[in-house]
Amino acid sequence: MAEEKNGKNGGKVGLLDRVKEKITGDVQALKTDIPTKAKEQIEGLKDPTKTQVYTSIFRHKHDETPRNRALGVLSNVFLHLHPAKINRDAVRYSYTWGMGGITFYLFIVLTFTGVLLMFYYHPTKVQAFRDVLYLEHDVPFGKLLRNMHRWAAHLMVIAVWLHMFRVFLTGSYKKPREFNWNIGVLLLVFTLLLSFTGYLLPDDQLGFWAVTVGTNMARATPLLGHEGPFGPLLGMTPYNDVRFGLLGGSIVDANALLRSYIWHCIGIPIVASVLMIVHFWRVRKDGGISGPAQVMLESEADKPRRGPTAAGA
Amino acid sequence: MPDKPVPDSDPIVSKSYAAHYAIAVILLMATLLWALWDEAFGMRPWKAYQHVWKDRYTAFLLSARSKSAASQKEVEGSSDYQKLKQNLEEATQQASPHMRELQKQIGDLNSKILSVQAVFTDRRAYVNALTYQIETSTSQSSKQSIQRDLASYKAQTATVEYPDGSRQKYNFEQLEEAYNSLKDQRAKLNAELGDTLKPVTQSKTALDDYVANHMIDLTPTQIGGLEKKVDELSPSIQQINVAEANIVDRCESCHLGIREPVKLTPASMSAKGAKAPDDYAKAFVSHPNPDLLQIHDPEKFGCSPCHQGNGRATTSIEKAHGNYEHWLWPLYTKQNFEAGCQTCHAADMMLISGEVGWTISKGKDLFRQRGCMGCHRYEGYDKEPEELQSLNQQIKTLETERLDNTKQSAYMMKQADAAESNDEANRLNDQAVGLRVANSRIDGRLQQIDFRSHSLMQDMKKVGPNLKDARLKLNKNWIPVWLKKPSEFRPGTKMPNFRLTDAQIQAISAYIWQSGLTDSLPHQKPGNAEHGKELFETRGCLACHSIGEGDDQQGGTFAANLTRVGEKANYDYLVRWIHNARERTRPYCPYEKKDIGPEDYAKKKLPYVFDLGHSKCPNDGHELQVQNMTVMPSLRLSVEDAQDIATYLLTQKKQEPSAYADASYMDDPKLKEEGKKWVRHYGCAGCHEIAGMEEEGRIGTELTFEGSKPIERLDFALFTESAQRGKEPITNPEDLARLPEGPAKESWYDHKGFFEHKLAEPEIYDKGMIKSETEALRMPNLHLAKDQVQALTTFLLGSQESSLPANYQYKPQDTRRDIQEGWWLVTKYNCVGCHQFFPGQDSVLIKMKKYQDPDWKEQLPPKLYTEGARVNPEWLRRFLSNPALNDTDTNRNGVRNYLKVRMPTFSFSDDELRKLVRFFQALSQQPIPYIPEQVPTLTSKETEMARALFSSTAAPCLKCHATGDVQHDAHATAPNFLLAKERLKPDWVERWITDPQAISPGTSMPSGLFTKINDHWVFAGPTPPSFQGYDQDHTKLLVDYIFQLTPEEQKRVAASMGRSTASNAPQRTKKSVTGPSRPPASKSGASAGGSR
Amino acid sequence: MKNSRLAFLLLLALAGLLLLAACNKKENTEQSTSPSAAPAPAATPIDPATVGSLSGTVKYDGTAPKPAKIDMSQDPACKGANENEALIVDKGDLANVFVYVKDGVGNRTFDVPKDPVVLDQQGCRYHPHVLGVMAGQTVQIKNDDPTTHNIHPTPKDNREWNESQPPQAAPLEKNFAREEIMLPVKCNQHPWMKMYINVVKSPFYAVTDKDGKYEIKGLPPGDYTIAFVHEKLPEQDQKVTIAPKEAKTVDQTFKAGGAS
Amino acid sequence: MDWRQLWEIISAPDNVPIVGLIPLLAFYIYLAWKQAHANDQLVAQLETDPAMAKTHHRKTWPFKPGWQKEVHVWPFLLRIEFLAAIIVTIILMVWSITLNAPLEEPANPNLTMNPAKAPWYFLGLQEMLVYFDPWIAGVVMPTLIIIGLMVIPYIDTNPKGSGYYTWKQRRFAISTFLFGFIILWVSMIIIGTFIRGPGWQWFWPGQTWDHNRLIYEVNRDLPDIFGITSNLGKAIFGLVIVGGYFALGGFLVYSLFRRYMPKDFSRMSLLQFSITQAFLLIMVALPLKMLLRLLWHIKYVWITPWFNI
Repeated sequence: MAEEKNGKNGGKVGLLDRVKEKITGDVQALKTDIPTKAKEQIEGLKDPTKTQVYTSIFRHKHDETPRNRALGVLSNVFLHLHPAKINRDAVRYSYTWGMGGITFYLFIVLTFTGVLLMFYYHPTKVQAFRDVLYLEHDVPFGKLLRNMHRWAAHLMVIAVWLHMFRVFLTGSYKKPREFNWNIGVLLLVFTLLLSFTGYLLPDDQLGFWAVTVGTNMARATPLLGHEGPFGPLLGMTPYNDVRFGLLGGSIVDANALLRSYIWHCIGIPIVASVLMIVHFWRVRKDGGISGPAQVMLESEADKPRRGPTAAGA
Repeated sequence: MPDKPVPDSDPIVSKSYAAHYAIAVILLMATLLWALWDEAFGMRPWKAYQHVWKDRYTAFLLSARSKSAASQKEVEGSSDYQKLKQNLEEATQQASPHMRELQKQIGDLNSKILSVQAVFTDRRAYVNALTYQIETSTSQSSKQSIQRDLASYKAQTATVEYPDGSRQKYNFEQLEEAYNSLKDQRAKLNAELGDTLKPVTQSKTALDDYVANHMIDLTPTQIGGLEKKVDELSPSIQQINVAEANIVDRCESCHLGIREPVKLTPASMSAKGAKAPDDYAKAFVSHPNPDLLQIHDPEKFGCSPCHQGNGRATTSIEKAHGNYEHWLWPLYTKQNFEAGCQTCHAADMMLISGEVGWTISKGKDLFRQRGCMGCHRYEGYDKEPEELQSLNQQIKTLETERLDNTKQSAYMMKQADAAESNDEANRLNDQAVGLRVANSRIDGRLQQIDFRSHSLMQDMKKVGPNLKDARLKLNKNWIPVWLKKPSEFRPGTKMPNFRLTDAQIQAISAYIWQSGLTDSLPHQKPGNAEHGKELFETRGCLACHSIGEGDDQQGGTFAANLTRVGEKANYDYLVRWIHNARERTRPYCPYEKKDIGPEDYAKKKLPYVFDLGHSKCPNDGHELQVQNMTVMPSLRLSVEDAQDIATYLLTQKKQEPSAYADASYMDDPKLKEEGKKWVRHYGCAGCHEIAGMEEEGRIGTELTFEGSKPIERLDFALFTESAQRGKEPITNPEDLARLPEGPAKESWYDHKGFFEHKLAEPEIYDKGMIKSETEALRMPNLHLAKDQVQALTTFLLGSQESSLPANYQYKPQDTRRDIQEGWWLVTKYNCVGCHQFFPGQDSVLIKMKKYQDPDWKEQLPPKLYTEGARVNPEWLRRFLSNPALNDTDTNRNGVRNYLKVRMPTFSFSDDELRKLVRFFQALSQQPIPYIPEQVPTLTSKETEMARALFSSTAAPCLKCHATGDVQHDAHATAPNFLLAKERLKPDWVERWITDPQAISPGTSMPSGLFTKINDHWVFAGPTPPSFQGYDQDHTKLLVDYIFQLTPEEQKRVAASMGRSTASNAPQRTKKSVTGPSRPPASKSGASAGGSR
Repeated sequence: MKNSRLAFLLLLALAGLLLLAACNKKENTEQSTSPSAAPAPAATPIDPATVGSLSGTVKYDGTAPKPAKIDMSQDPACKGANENEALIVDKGDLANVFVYVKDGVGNRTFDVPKDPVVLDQQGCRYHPHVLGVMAGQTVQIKNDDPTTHNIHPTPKDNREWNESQPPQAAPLEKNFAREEIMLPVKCNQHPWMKMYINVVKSPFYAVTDKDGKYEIKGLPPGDYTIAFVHEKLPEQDQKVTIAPKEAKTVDQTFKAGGAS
Repeated sequence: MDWRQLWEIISAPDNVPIVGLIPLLAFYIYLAWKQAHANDQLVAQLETDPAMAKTHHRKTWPFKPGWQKEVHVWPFLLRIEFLAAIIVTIILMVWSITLNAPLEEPANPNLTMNPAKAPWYFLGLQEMLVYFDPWIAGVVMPTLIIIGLMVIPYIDTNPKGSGYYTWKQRRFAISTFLFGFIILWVSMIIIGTFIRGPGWQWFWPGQTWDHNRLIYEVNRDLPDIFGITSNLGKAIFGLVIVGGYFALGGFLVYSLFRRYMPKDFSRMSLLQFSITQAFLLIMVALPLKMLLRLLWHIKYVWITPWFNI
């Protein structure tokens, strides 16, 4: 190798010199260019909101101009569930109780903790209980995770009820929100089902018997249950009735565990999410939240309602 | 609202939420921190334990180290150590010049190798690369050209510059050779170095070994190692994980000292200046029984299989110990921790370790001796009836098979006769013959089953006496009194209290009385009560029976207390019973389910004889039960002796038998039916033989897995709440005293609480309930003491369905199984009443007051520590089946006829004999079958020398050993040598005579007869000149002599020892009460020694 | 589970308390633990200037049966007269009674004498018949007979052993670690050969001679229980108080009939 | 009074939500009532003062003309939502740290829990099992509840009270809903949780849950009381009673509506009214059936070979 190099280099001295010259020029330029650029950079960083990165994320300023306040909501994928402006009294907690929002927030918490729990859980008869023990004893924050999931689920049920209670008391289901009320009723049912399907998953006595008691009622489904009215007449037995379909067997066993796991983690959440999207969308489309509206006098009851139905529309 | 003044600024727009947010965020942060803290510390209490452990253990080791250093200094001060040390120094000195030289050479070589290696590896890499190209090149021409390149490259020389500056040129082959030869040289030198250092390392090891062997505790170096380990301990969960058995135990996260090789007590682990050990100190102790850990390696067994608890949990003590509501396996309490043994050792009667004082063993024993299995099935207990049943089943199947075979073979032969070809006929005939042979095999099987049935019938025992004999043996009026409350009449009796009403008692007594046999017994002559008393106290009756009440009570608790036997027993029956308890009034045929009488025999014109040799039913040939189902053996007493003892026993009473109230209602036939109902209801047939109830099943629940029954299945009846809240339902002070930990103070809503209360007062769960007579709980009160309740509770707690894999269960198939089976027999027949099987285990006799006297101590039955190694198994079988070793002269001991205590005849079945012999052999690690060692025939000179030893004044063997000479044997205290040949194993005898105390501590045979000189056992006393130059073991010589001893030789030697017997025989005729009198002087024993 | 429930309740209560804005600080009521208990009082050294002594005579009340002669013809090597030594009474004086301080020395410990106590076998008898020795002290056992003996102690609380000692063999040296009174020693080959060793922890013991006399020296002042033990008779105890330098006489009488 | 038993029931981890639900409900009912009362007062005031009605902003909260009628969601609504999220998080975390989710023994099909209870939110239905056959309590009733809830917007023709709390303008609607939610749903849950002990027996709070308690109870069927024995007779009798209940009840509802809520009645179509009637009657039938059972131990009213009611 060394011999070769010598041989080649011999005739190329001129080229080398030319290269040398150019490099010297570049080095000179470097000395002046970089400090200038650095200065510019520092100047630019002084106002980070003007950087390209910043502006690409936040597409408007965050000063207190009405436009930007509105944009803050409208240009945010999460926040644009809300309108830009709402009825001034709708921010009052005493009216809304915030239960809808809390329910949604709990749903998010449950999704988050639930996904983490899924990392550690196998829906099999052998593993399930052990996994819960493992969660409790081994997984960092596992116990907290499980506790949060459990209690958030309970809280969510309560929050849903209170939400419905408030909606009824403020008459918010009335025209034009009839349909959204129905979506809400379905969401209530799915919330309960979510909670119920999760009950069995630790595979302990509590869940086992709660689910046994719960699904035993399905035996008595009219027409479709083997103990229900007309069920036997239709050929229903413990092995083909609706309960069998729910549990994947005639008793609460491995199949039931798997089924409730899948319903709990995939089936119901998807359906509920879809319904939730519809629910939120309809809230907007039906004119935002119903109130607090202006009180209506008896005399106005049978007349067409004066003015817009709600302040926000 | 409208009335309130309206503010000027819009409250919705102007209101600030800063404060709300501030508070909320602070709270949120606090919560997050709390969650973090909870995760890091709140749920990890073991961290604090590890922290404290580090401090305390380091302090402990520091003090241990100074102690250890002191004792090491002591060891180092010994002359042996100094000698070894000097050895080491010398060896080092000797080796060092050569060693240094070698080391230098190796160093030089190393650098040389390095310089060659640098060049060589570079060139080799290029060669390999070229070779690869040749191998993979596809065209022949390029192959050749590369080959040429390679050849020329190999031929090129390269310069190697050696470290000494010299240069050398090598081509590739030379280079390779140089490199290899240098390496060879280095290996050679290294080997040489090793050889040179050998003496040094050897003496170093010897020195280290010496220190290690002579320090009782750890050496400072070892302690230093521990210190380092503690120092390096970083907070982490200490976990044992056995995937195979799904064991995850983190107990050692807090119990850090469990496996430390030093003894840690709560006191030694307490903080400095602490008054009492705190929780930390209590948690840091080392395992109280490290030997157990040796055989149960925690890395395999973990902790929870024995102790239970929640091995995974680390969040709190309560959780980890499993002491919370929903954990099915809470930690066994201190009082019951041995329940854990049952997890794997359910099949063991005695825990193998050969240690005494195990609560669980006691529990098992109680379960058996108290007849619990009469009502409750328990896997492994009282299995004979079940086995018999399955044998009957087998017989049926085999008989059908045989019938089928006969038919089939007849059919085939018929076919063969009509076959078309000869081949076909032959084939069929062969098959037919095969079937006939199979039938003969079946016959063999059946025969074996018959033998087995015979054995099983013999082995089947009942805890209680045979009530078919009630009429023959009992004082009629006594029966109702006994049934009322058995412990009243006989404290400590096994017969429990069934809480019977008077009506029930009358009915039951009537049934028992009327269903009893009415055969007549031979009339017995009255005996001598005084002699009876002596026999009773010395023949060994007291190993099982006791006499006297309260503080006066002496003897064993295995069998009945006989203090008031005179009030209930019939003399004639008692004599028969003492003479041979197994003698039955009538044999029982399980097939016909009736007692066979003389009329049945007469029908077949057979003599009315039934015993183990005549056990076939005259009616149908089935196996008969010809013995009483009792474990009481025969002491081989003469009828006269039996009469004497019976006469004595009948004097044992507190009131006259006639003083009992008249109970003539027992003859009322109407009561009989009522009585039958109650006898059946209470399951009396579980423990007694009762006419008409031979086939009754058990009335109680199976207890094999009682400990793992869900708590909800244990019926606390009205006391669930009381149990949960720690209220004590038992009020009867007698029963209250049975609770091991006294009246409940805290919740007893657990298995332990349930069992303890049930055992202390079985009817407790009926309390407050309104139940009819037949519904009430039937379990009788067993009058257990505190420790007995505790032992049984431990046993029941451990009776769990194990989740461990099968290979964790202790179910050995080798000699260890023989040991297991043996213990079942040993406890069945109470061998431990007289014998000791391992040091520390006290027999009943050894603890009796009488045997504390040094003279009576010699009268104790032999210890069986090494019985299997001592005796020939074939001889042992013969001895066990006939301890008299004689068919006619049976009123004596076969081996030690100088003992007053009699080795009884248990009439073991063949099966049990087999098990016992195997047991003893296995216990001493002896192979089976035994092949006797060939004892060499001695030359006449050797015989002469051996005789000299045998009769030496320094070892006067025949002074103590029996010779068969009646007068000499009067004060013999050891067996006759003539038995040795048949009975003993020579190797054992040799070990025995060198140090008998090591084999049977406390034996009369002294140690120190031989000393070891130059690896040979040499007689310790003066030896005749003929021994000069004899360099064999003197012991061996003596043993060979003993094994060739003839009666004539023995007589000769005895005579030569100057103790011609008659003239010098001790003239002791005075009757002794304190000292044991010696056979054969039957009634007037000579007093031993000078004591009186 | 219960703990967490309790924690939850406590938390609720705590929240309530905070709401009430009660700011009374909780006093730490727990006292710091007092320094550890005083160490066990050290044994008071014995002041040789104040020690007293104890002596006396032990009597036997009643007529003792004449000691039975022992027939030693079983072993021709056993020469000389021998009689049963179980109860030796000479004019009412009882020999072979072991006298020792059973109680009262407190927790004092004493050095074990370096000199061995000698037990001699001569004429197929043990000399002495009753021996006192301190725990750990060497007992030197000699055999002066032309026959083999074996020495077989049958203790309750010490280790049992049994060693043969041929004629002219070197003396055996043994010791006993634990206190034990009237530890029987016998020879299996000569059943009449019996003696008793008494192992005690203090040096305050004596054996009565054939005149029934004993003396215990060097006793520091104090209250003591003195025990008189005879191999056949029930033990008798006496309480005495020794003043400084006092030479106290304590006599004791065994009643006949107590013999077994 | 068995305080320990009471404490055990109240502190069971899964019962804590119900314990929390009671004060929460009370608080929110109070909150709603307060606003309804204020609104009702405002309405009353405005009804009497038409002039004021024309100018008034018609809310109970203060308002000045210069104030914005609408406010920006950001930040005025979102700040409250975020705050709520933080507070919920805090509550949830504290709850989760201090109270562990229950985990009992591994499932054991051979060991029945006594009492075996459904999750707390279904206890109302489980309680109904006492009074009705499973097919009604477990299947028909939940279905009816869902359908009933869903038809509410379509049968409530009262245009008033939309978007604000009121009582006087919606007396019937609110009292019916409260009856359904509080009496028939929540209190049944509370009974199911706190009152029903082993064997699903009635234990008053503070009574010890005795597993051995036995209660003698003979339940009769209504036809039996009237001495009807034949199956056909029973079926016809039950049909008559049930039909009669619905016929008479329907008429009663009609007359009450006509008398007390003529305006609402006039606004309703026939379908709307008959659905209202039906659900109202079914709802009232529940406590009636419970009373029949609790007071007169009547098990079934209508017995047919296929089903019993």
